[in-house]
Amino acid sequence: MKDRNHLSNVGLVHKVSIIENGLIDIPMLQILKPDGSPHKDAVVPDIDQELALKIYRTMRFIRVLDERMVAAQRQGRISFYLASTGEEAASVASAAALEPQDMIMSQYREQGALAFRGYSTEAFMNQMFSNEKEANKGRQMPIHYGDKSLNFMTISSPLGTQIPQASGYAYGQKMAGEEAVTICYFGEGAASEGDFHAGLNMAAVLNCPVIFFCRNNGYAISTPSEEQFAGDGIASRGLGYGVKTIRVDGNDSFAVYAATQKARALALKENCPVLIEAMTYRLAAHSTSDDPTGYRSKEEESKWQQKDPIARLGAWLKGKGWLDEEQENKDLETMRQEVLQELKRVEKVPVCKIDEIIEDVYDTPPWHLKEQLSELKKHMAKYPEAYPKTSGRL
Amino acid sequence: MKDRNHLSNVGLVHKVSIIENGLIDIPMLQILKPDGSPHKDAVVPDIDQELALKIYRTMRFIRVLDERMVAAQRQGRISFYLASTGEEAASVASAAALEPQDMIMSQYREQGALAFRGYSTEAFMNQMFSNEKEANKGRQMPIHYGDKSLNFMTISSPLGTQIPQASGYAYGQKMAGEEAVTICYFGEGAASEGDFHAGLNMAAVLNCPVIFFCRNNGYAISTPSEEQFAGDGIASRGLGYGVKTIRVDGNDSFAVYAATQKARALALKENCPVLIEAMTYRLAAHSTSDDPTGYRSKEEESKWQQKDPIARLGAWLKGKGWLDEEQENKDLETMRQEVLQELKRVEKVPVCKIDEIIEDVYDTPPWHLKEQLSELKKHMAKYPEAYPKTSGRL
Amino acid sequence: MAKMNLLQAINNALITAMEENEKVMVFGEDVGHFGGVFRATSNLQQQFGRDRCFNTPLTEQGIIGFANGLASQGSVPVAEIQFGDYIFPAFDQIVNETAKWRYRSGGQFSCGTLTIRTPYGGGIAGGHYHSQSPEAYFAHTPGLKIVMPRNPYQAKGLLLASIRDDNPVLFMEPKRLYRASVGEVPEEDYTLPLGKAEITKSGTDITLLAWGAQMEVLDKATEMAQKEGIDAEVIDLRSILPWDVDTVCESVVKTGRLLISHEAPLTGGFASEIAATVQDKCFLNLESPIARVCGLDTPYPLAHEKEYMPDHLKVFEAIKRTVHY
Amino acid sequence: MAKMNLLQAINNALITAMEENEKVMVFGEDVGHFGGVFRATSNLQQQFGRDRCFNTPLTEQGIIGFANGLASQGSVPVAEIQFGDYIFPAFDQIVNETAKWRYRSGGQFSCGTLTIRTPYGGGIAGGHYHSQSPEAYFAHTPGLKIVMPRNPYQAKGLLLASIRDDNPVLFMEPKRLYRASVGEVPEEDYTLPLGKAEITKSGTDITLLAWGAQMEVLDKATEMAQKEGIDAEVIDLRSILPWDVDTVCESVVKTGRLLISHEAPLTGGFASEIAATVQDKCFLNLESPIARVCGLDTPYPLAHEKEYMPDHLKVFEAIKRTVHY
Ligand SMILES: Cc1ncc(C[n+]2csc(CCOP(=O)(O)OP(=O)(O)O)c2C)c(N)n1
Ligand SMILES: Cc1ncc(C[n+]2csc(CCOP(=O)(O)OP(=O)(O)O)c2C)c(N)n1
Ligand SMILES: [Mg+2]
Ligand SMILES: [Mg+2]
Repeated sequence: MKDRNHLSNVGLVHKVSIIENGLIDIPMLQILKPDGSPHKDAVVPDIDQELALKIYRTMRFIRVLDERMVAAQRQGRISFYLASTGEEAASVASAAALEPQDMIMSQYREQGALAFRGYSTEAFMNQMFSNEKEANKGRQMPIHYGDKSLNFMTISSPLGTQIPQASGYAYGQKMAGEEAVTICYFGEGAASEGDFHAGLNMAAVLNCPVIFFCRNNGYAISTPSEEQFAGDGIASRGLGYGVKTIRVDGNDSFAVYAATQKARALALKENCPVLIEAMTYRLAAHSTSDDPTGYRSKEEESKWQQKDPIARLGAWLKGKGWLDEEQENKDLETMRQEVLQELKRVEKVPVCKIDEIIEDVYDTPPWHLKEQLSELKKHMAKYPEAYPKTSGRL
Repeated sequence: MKDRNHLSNVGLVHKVSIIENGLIDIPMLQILKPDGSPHKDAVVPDIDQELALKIYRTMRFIRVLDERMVAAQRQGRISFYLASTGEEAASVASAAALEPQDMIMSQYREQGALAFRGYSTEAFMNQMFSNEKEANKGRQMPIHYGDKSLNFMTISSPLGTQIPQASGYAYGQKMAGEEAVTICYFGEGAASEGDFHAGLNMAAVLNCPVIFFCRNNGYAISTPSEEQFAGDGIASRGLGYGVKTIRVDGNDSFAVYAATQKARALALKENCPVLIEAMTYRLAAHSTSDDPTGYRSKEEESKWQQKDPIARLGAWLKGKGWLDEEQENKDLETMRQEVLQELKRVEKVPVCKIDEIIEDVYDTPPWHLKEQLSELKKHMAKYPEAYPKTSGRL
Repeated sequence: MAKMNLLQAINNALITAMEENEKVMVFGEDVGHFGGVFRATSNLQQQFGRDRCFNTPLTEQGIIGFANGLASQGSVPVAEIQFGDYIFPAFDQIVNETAKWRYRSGGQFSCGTLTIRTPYGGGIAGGHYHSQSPEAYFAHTPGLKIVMPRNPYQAKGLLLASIRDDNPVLFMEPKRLYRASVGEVPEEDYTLPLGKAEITKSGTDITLLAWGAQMEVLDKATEMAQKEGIDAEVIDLRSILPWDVDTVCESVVKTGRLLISHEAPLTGGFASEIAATVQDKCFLNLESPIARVCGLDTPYPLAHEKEYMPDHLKVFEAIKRTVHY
Repeated sequence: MAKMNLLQAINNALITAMEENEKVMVFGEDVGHFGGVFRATSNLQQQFGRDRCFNTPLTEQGIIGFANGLASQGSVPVAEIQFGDYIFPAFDQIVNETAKWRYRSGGQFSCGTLTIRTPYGGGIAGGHYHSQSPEAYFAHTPGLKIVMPRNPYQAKGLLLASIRDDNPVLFMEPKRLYRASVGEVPEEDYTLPLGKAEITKSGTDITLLAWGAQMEVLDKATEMAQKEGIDAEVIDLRSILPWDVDTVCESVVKTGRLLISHEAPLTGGFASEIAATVQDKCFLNLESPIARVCGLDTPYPLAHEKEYMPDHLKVFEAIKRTVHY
């Protein structure tokens, strides 16, 4: 047993001295200015044309998808949607800095990360329509993506729960000797949950190679961040956990990329968690169930429209001569068409057969679930018109 | 609707910059050196002889009580006890800086605060023996004190739960216009619970006049603090919440007193929470169910024995000429006698009548509880010897 | 009297309570300026100020912890949990703290003034986490009261009674009916009794028992059964804890048959407690087994929501099985 | 075979599992170097290293959140919650996450490898917060298995089966018996089936059903009843979820009578589910109401612990009432 002295490194004062806000300054990493030109002393990350364009196009795709799905919800074709407009760089550019074997555990506004990994338009549509082709069998609401083949953990609604889970997942990766980390996305609102505290503290103490990526977009539904916390954002909490922390401009793809790349390297090399706070703004409504005019002004929104992450990277790409504007506009049209076509095609795909209702509760359905299913099927056979989605395939 | 810009105060960097441990230094307030002499540049708080002696004597009383009750548990006279040896200054001197109208919500190792408030030896014994004279009617284990007349909230075992509760209590005091604060005690172990995070964050956002007083005594049962957190103690978390924070030497009564006095003034004046981290050491076993030789060395313990808070204040008092050693030794003997006599007397007091078993579940017992009680009493009347503590008084 | 939907009735009850007693405070996620994601707290902040109606940070354990402390101090908190599915992070604060506060302190302190409001239930395409009916999870907890209204009139009267009752009350609102259920509600103050069931239709052949949104389903099934000559007695339990055993048993003694229906999964649902109690108290009166028509023992499945729900057809079939046993 | 107490049997099962599979990891508050406050994990850190047996920070929601993630990654976590009374901060992680993980992902991911161990129950002068029996709180949750052993032999066999089962298992240990219950336990590897009850004594007059520490109480009452000429059949349910309806109903068909006993409060306890199911399935066989002998509907009271408990005398009286109905 080694002797401990938990005071050994503490300095002394002899008058009451108060530690408070403003004592430290947590600056924000910005590489590209809002106009797309790099800061003079900035180090632009080593990104080749292919990757830069993949980031850019994924962001554009997501914006197209978001617009289209919000419209589809208004038309009553899907029940719910949640857009990430204005925050595309945070999820796309961070995912770009990862390797495919890294696990992604996300909140729900990180469709960009998923698209970057290769989730197809068809897969998006299958999920949105909860149909039988969806990998999660349509059991959750739209936007609760999940794809094992892409190392993207199925999303669950209760906020913050994925944070300690990510610590555990990363611990398992480390124990298995994998060259992989876990990235965990969450909002600044979710960071108020007790699970946030548990997850960061455990990751620090148990040396888990996990990247905690907070999208601080200023709002949790209607609640502005100043009614969410009184400290200096989420980054200022990192110190309290002894977790290395980086704050970035979440609307700057290069800052996000550079920070995530650095975080991944640190996490792997030192077996430690890293916290990234990406400062951004939720330009979209919280979801299709929300109307932000009840809690914020158009002026505020328009200020942030000027910091658009897609335009910023686009300007840089143009400056670099990597972007053919005409071609891009054609591509955009193609994307729109593709989304629309897939939507139309997929909305006809049926939901799973009713037999699936008792699958995956356990590894195999126990007797009581089989009994419940067989009673249900008998009942449905009696009233087929009442259960039109499934009664034709009993 | 006022426009918000949650980035307005953030500075920029253009290279990845990492915020990490060591970036800030949270020093510890110490007024008296371990030998009892004040530091040269220290401001000794304005404490008169009466108050200084009251702090001293309360600490001595608690040590006597702790020793006696641990022995009583070994003899099988009580089922459980939990001593605060070595940590007396943290609870006694902090309570001394409060006003009687301030609410105390404690963890379980703050018998010093309770004694300072005037909880009698008899009351301690009633609680320990769970008898009918105890204010809480003997429903919880020994050491779960509570006394409304002393503004000392009844303790509950689940750790950390009192932290957000204290925020709420303080909010209520503020709304009622009371010149009062709430103090909330907890250990560095309990500070890992999600409730800690919730409580501090809510107090900061909702402007609650509450003092969060953490006794960092190095252990949570067998778990040393380096397996509890990786940051710089609990104080370093204050910044993350935007909560004013003071770290003190928990074995220095004057430092604890001065910090708490300052915290109370701030909390009242600015309607804000204040976090105090008192650095101390649990010289006692965790409880009578614990044996620390399984997880720490005698050497480590003896180092801390030399920092004894009672001896430190005693030395200062002697230096000041306020302490008559002979008299004190007599007083100590009197205390011992009193504790022993009360113990002997109180262990004969019966537990509550069985009718109390259904009281206080609701404001008045509903029909089903009355039914359950009447069946129970019939049963007990049939087997009186099986329920010896209550069957004689049906 | 005014026509109100269920949300308006709740909003009206909150205004009534806040006007009457300045110690009443309403808080939770998004309940402040915005008036809650369902708008149940609309205009309260505007009318009563930010101190008495406010947003909290996003932490259910914190909301209830804070509310417990506030209640024990003597204020009258009405805390909102945005969805019943998100009440579980507060489970410890409710089950170990709220419920045991008075008992553990020998009656010195209590959380009696606390009311927790939360929307529950399915039928809104909400899937796993916007559809649960968690009442049974709490009904195993002495010290709590649990109340679930079926329509706007009941909602106002029961909510006002809950806020004024000196015991902590979990008030669960059928969100499917928030806008769908509209009815006449007195604008003046009134309360309805806690712990009392209500016979909404008398009958002789079978007793049908449910609460909250499920009452609509019973009504439909009752009509279908009536057409087949089965005359059901229908009871709204209203209070799940403590529950009104007398009214239920009196009815069963009369009809000889009992069917209970809830959306929550069958196993361990509150129907089990009722069935266990009634088979004991009415053993000699029962002419057929007590039937339970409930959700399946699975998480709440979005794509198969219709099939999952204990709808009027399932209830109707079970009525026939029970009557023709 | 070796004589072991219940703690030793559990320790032995953990060693067996950790030796067999290096993915098995054991963690929780104080379980590392110290071996747990009850010493169930003694020497595991010494034998298997700090990476596979470790202390966690003091956060139950964190422990289970971490364990969920670890399980979904493919490791085999055995997480300890120090007392059953302190499992509630993890309620959300267990009920909303662990239990629904497989279903919500269409079987792509799961927490099947997770086992949660926790001591439960009273009779140790523990009062409110070291005595609870929270099994019913979890039994309303599809996706979980719940297992409760009655003695060392059962504990080892059931714990090994739980760790290897590809479903999350809540394994609740009767702490009153940790040292008190001693018996022969094979040193080699063996498992006992999950989901299967065990008839520990056959009889003809009444079926007595319990689990965990309450089996001792049934045994005592059975002996008393025997002296009065009542021949009881005694069943240890062992698995609370999913539970073995067939074994219980077959017995009730034979005896015509059922008594269920648990320490947890009566209302909403798991006996209610069993009674509700059995009255349905065995309606025509029951000769008297199903009896429940349970804790009172109060928090667990220290000073009146003896009076509160469903002891052998209460069970004995209820047996007589049921048989002579
Ligand atoms: C435990 C829990 N409580 C409440 C909710 C309801 N809810 C869904 S999203 C949301 C706001 C989240 O805000 P934030 O974390 O900042 O993410 P953002 O929406 O801004 O991306 C709330 C309160 C939930 N899903 N889970
Ligand atoms: C929610 C909860 N989890 C676990 C426990 C068991 N337990 C009691 S005391 C303790 C250690 C507390 O350590 P700390 O907060 O540092 O206080 P100290 O004992 O050092 O004063 C633990 C784990 C509990 N009481 N409540
Ligand atoms: Mg946000
Ligand atoms: Mg400690």
